[in-house]
Amino acid sequence: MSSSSNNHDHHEENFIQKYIFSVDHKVIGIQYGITSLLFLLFGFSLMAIMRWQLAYPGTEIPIVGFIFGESGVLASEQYNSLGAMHGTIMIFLGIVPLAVGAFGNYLVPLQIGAIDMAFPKLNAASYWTYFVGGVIMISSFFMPEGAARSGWTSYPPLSVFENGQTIWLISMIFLITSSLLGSMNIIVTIVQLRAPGLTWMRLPIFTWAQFVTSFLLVLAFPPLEAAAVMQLMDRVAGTSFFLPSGLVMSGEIVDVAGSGSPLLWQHLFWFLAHPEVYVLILPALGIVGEILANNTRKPIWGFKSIIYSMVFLGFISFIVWAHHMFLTGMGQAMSAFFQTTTMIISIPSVVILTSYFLSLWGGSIRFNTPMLFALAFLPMFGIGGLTGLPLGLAASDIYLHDTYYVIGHFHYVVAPGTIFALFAGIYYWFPKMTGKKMSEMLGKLHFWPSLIFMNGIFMPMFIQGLAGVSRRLADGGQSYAHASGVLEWNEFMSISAFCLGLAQIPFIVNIIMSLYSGQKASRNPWDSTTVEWAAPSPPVGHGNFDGPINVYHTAYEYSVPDDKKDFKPQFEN
Amino acid sequence: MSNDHSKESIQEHIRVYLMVFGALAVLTVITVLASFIEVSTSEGIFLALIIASVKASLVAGYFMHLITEKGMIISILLLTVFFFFIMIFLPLISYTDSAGTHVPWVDGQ
Amino acid sequence: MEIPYSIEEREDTGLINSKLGIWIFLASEVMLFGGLFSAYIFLRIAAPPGDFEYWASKLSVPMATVNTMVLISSSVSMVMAWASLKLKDFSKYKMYMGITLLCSALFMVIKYFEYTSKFSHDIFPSTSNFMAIYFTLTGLHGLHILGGVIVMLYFYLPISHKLWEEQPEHFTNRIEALGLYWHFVDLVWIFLFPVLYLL
Amino acid sequence: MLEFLHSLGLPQNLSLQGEYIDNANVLMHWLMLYLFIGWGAFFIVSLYKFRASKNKKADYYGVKSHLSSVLEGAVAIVEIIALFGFSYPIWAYRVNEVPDSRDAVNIRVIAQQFAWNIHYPGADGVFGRTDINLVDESEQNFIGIDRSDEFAKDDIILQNQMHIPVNKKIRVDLSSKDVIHNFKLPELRVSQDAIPGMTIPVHFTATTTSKDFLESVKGTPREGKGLEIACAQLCGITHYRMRGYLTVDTEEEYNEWLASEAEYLDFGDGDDDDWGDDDW
Ligand code: HEA
Ligand code: HEA
Ligand code: CUA
Ligand SMILES: [Cu+2]
Repeated sequence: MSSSSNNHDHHEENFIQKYIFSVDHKVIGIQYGITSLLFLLFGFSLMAIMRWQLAYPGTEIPIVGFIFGESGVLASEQYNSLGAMHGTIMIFLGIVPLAVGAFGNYLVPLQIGAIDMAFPKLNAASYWTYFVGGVIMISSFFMPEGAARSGWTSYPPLSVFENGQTIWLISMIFLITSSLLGSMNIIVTIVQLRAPGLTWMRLPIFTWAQFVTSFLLVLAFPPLEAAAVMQLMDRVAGTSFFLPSGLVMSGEIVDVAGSGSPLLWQHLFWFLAHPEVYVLILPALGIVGEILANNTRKPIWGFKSIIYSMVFLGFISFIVWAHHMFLTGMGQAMSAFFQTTTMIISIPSVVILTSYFLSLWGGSIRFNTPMLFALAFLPMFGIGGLTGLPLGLAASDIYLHDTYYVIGHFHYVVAPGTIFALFAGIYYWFPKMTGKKMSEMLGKLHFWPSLIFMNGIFMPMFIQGLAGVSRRLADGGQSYAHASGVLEWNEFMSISAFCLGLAQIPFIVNIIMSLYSGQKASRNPWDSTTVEWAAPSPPVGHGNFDGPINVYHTAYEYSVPDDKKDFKPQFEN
Repeated sequence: MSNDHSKESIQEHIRVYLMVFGALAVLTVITVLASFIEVSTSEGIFLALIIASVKASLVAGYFMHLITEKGMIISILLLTVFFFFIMIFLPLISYTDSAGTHVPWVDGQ
Repeated sequence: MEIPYSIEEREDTGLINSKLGIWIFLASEVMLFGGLFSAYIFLRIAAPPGDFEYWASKLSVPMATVNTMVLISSSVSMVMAWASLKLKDFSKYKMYMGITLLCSALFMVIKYFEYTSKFSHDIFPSTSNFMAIYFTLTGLHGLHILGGVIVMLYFYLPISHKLWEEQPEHFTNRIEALGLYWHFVDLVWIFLFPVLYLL
Repeated sequence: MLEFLHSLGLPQNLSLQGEYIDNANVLMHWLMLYLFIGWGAFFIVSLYKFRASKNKKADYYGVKSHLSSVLEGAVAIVEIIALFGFSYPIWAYRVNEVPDSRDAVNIRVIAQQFAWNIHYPGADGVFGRTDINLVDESEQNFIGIDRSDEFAKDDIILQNQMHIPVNKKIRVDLSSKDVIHNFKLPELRVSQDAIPGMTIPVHFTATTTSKDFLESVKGTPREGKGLEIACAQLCGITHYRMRGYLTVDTEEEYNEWLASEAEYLDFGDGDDDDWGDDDW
């Protein structure tokens, strides 16, 4: 999307070199961005079909029903496939690539005043590995066995016997490899390519968040890769890493060596997947931090404690994983350990959120679209985080485990939480990426309905969860007596979900329209202080900046007393 | 070490490499021989892992120049090793500290 | 434009990009093999008593001992290759790199015979949990060797001379990174050998 | 707060230990509510007070007090109370005070796709031998009971039908034949994964009979629907309707029921008796 006239310091490149197999971090960032947004939309569509089924079980799916066979009714195994794929696609193909691949790639080098990532070719390799992994994942819908249907958690023994899992595993190996390559690159870039004067405590929050996130990716993903290889062996080579002795499936004795352990998978999976959820939230917190500082026109309150909290959060996130496994027959010592660490990890989150709230005090708050999304993020993440507390306490988790309460908890964090933050980021950095401003009016038309419908979907989930309705029920709980009191919410939630989809139309229109006919943006349209705004909009080809960058201040010097301007960019003395 | 470019120092290094090579070869033989000694399983495991660790430290320390490596890399590795042990031992503890017993649902097979 | 610090060290960190990069990669590899070692311990505890020992006794210790020696030698010759480059002696580099390649080829050949002798005795990954973890661990390790060999070949074939002529410093740094990877593969084997064959 | 949670949908609690679980839940929800209201109020006030149109120039320093640290400390303290006062003891009770099979009504529950096999030891109080090779679904021998075994003769095996006496300790030994299921009794606040390769004891005491419960839900959407065993872990295609029926009887009713079930056992000649395990 960088216009060709800016590309003077390079020999002529053709279209393919410039846009497809580019090694420029900006192009790769945008490739990541477009691909992951499309996957996000796809994940949303899967969810829409599920929500239809939940609201009107056993009725024909409108419009796309023919895909699911003659009757147009969703069979329960198809529901399970959609659920597993919705979770997987949203997390591994949607949010992570958008937050780390797109935002990280595009902005980290700019924010630290670098000309590119440390390893540009590796960066391209990372994108293409992701792309191939994504294609494999999607292709599983068209395989004779169909898509994976054992949940995104893929617990064996079910996943070893259920259809579709092989493709899922192969795809996961690609996706993990891609994340590894990408995050290695980000770490090296941040450590090595910071502009002169950009010391660690002058790094913006967003870059810090990416730094911690990358460590999580580098150290937590490989165990799942190992586990995926073992599950693949179980499926194709007849081993029994995860299969115990004495299995009888549908009346037949399962002929394997046995004495494997299903819990081993859970440990390895959650060893990845808990840090993974902080991979989803940390970049979001980073984006929100940037936008809050900019639009309150004052420094972030407690900057240092936010940074320390993020680092601590990253560290502790490696030792809380078994709070997803309280009900697997955990003994006293283990459960005590893991619920204690879980309670501990909530403290840095509280510190970060509190600092953000306090940053508002005394500000001069501008309510533009990015700020609205960033502000909405705070209470939404707050609700999601707070409802994590009863789940983290083993005692109350006995009742709440695997109910819609859990679904509500994490959707509040990832959907109105992370997704809102990412929307905010898109509105905020769109002028930098394209040189065009996005329409404020359409932005607000996007924001308000999204906020309302998000809550319309996820708030009733807590009610259903308290009533004990399990997740992953293909009929939305109709079969169970204890769900009968809260069933009527299903329709309400589903309609909200469909409306949420409609509410995205202004967003898509906004992107396309602004690209062609948006108002031209200056270098620093938001009067911001961080280094990326020193570059032209959009930044020039390979090289990004007009000249060498020097950094003189901490990241958020807004409204410095006795200063004429209300902001003091890092790159200006 | 990479700052040290002089010819002599490289030749000095080469001497060290060859000595480490000798030590590794000897240790390998010792491992194999030790596995023939009659010791209890746990002692055997302990011995074998000790020797392996010594060998690994030699490789990491000298071939990979870790003993003179920069603080940044050392700290990343320490972090990794910490999580490595967590990953290995916590699941293990949870295997023993379990509310249930590891017996299948059926008595006879 | 050149990415800074790919040849000289950055002052405050004292590092070049490729070295930091390869170490972070190795850190992730530690966790990858860690996951499998974790599985090994888990399965060994869960297995009926004596089961692992019984199946381990089917493995050929002499072959593995030779392989250990081969791999250690390849590690030494790798570090010697790098040292030769530091001494600006390209022909010596070629020789040592050649030895490394030969050793790795030898390792793979021996591994091949090990595997086929198992198969011919009807021993497969599905035969027992020990064999499952044995084949998975050594298979993954073998893949790492294979990957290393491909990169080594690239730096051994005639094209390497051109690279060396053009940017000797850069070339040396790449060999150092390759060496770090190779020593790590060796290091993994140093643990695999006692754990799988001797315990 | 408990009333509030009930009004949201939390079913009434029918078990002894359920009360403690509800208490933990209530405590956490109080904490959540206070934080939410506190921060929410602060949030709205600051948004209103410091909007750009009113407050033209931002204050570089912002909040100067360190009240927030106190607040964070308070959160930590509540969490410590929740851990030490509620959660650790409940968990200790749950896993360390499993009653001996003589002190409790001991029942084996073996999950399979997609049903619950309930195994009562019968009059002798000892579970009969089971053998994987005897599993025969067409013969209704789902758990491979070996009727030739002396202890197995009086064993009662049912599918999806579970009766327990009220006000008595129940100990369920839970396991699974194939994949992971979750044995969940929402009204009794019982939930435990059934993991193949493991046998995990769950214990609880019901405090209300099914009859009284049905009485109490008259006029709600729940009317006429008794207690159920839910499966709360994805276990395959028909996970969503893998449910069993739970009846909490009085002591006498329970004994009567046991006796009537035992009668079916006497029908055959003892060896290949499979009446009792019919799904009906
Ligand atoms: C981005 C993702 C994300 C984040 C950040 C979190 C954060 C937390 N999560 Fe969550 N979690 C998930 C994603 C996430 N989680 C997912 C995906 C699952 C389900 C996986 C599956 O099974 O499929 C899950 C499941 C899950 C479980 C397992 C439940 C079960 O299966 O039984 C538990 C249990 O401990 C838990 C706990 C927590 C805790 C204690 C936090 C804490 O870090 C939260 C700390 C935050 C706070 C405490 C907020 C503080 C707020 C304020 C102080 C201000 C409030 C102000 C206002 C509201 C105005 N989570
Ligand atoms: C990051 C993770 C993520 C995200 C964002 C979402 C988003 C949503 N999820 Fe999802 N969900 C999961 C992760 C996620 N989910 C996981 C892990 C599970 C568990 C799976 C399992 O059980 O194994 C789950 C399960 C799950 C269930 C439960 C299924 C069940 O248990 O039976 C439901 C039910 O309502 C649901 C609904 C929704 C809804 C309504 C959204 C909405 O918020 C969707 C919002 C999305 C959008 C509004 C689209 C935005 C896209 C665009 C705007 C595109 C623009 C495009 C271009 C410009 C090209 N989800
Ligand atoms: Cu059994 Cu779900
Ligand atoms: Cu978690």
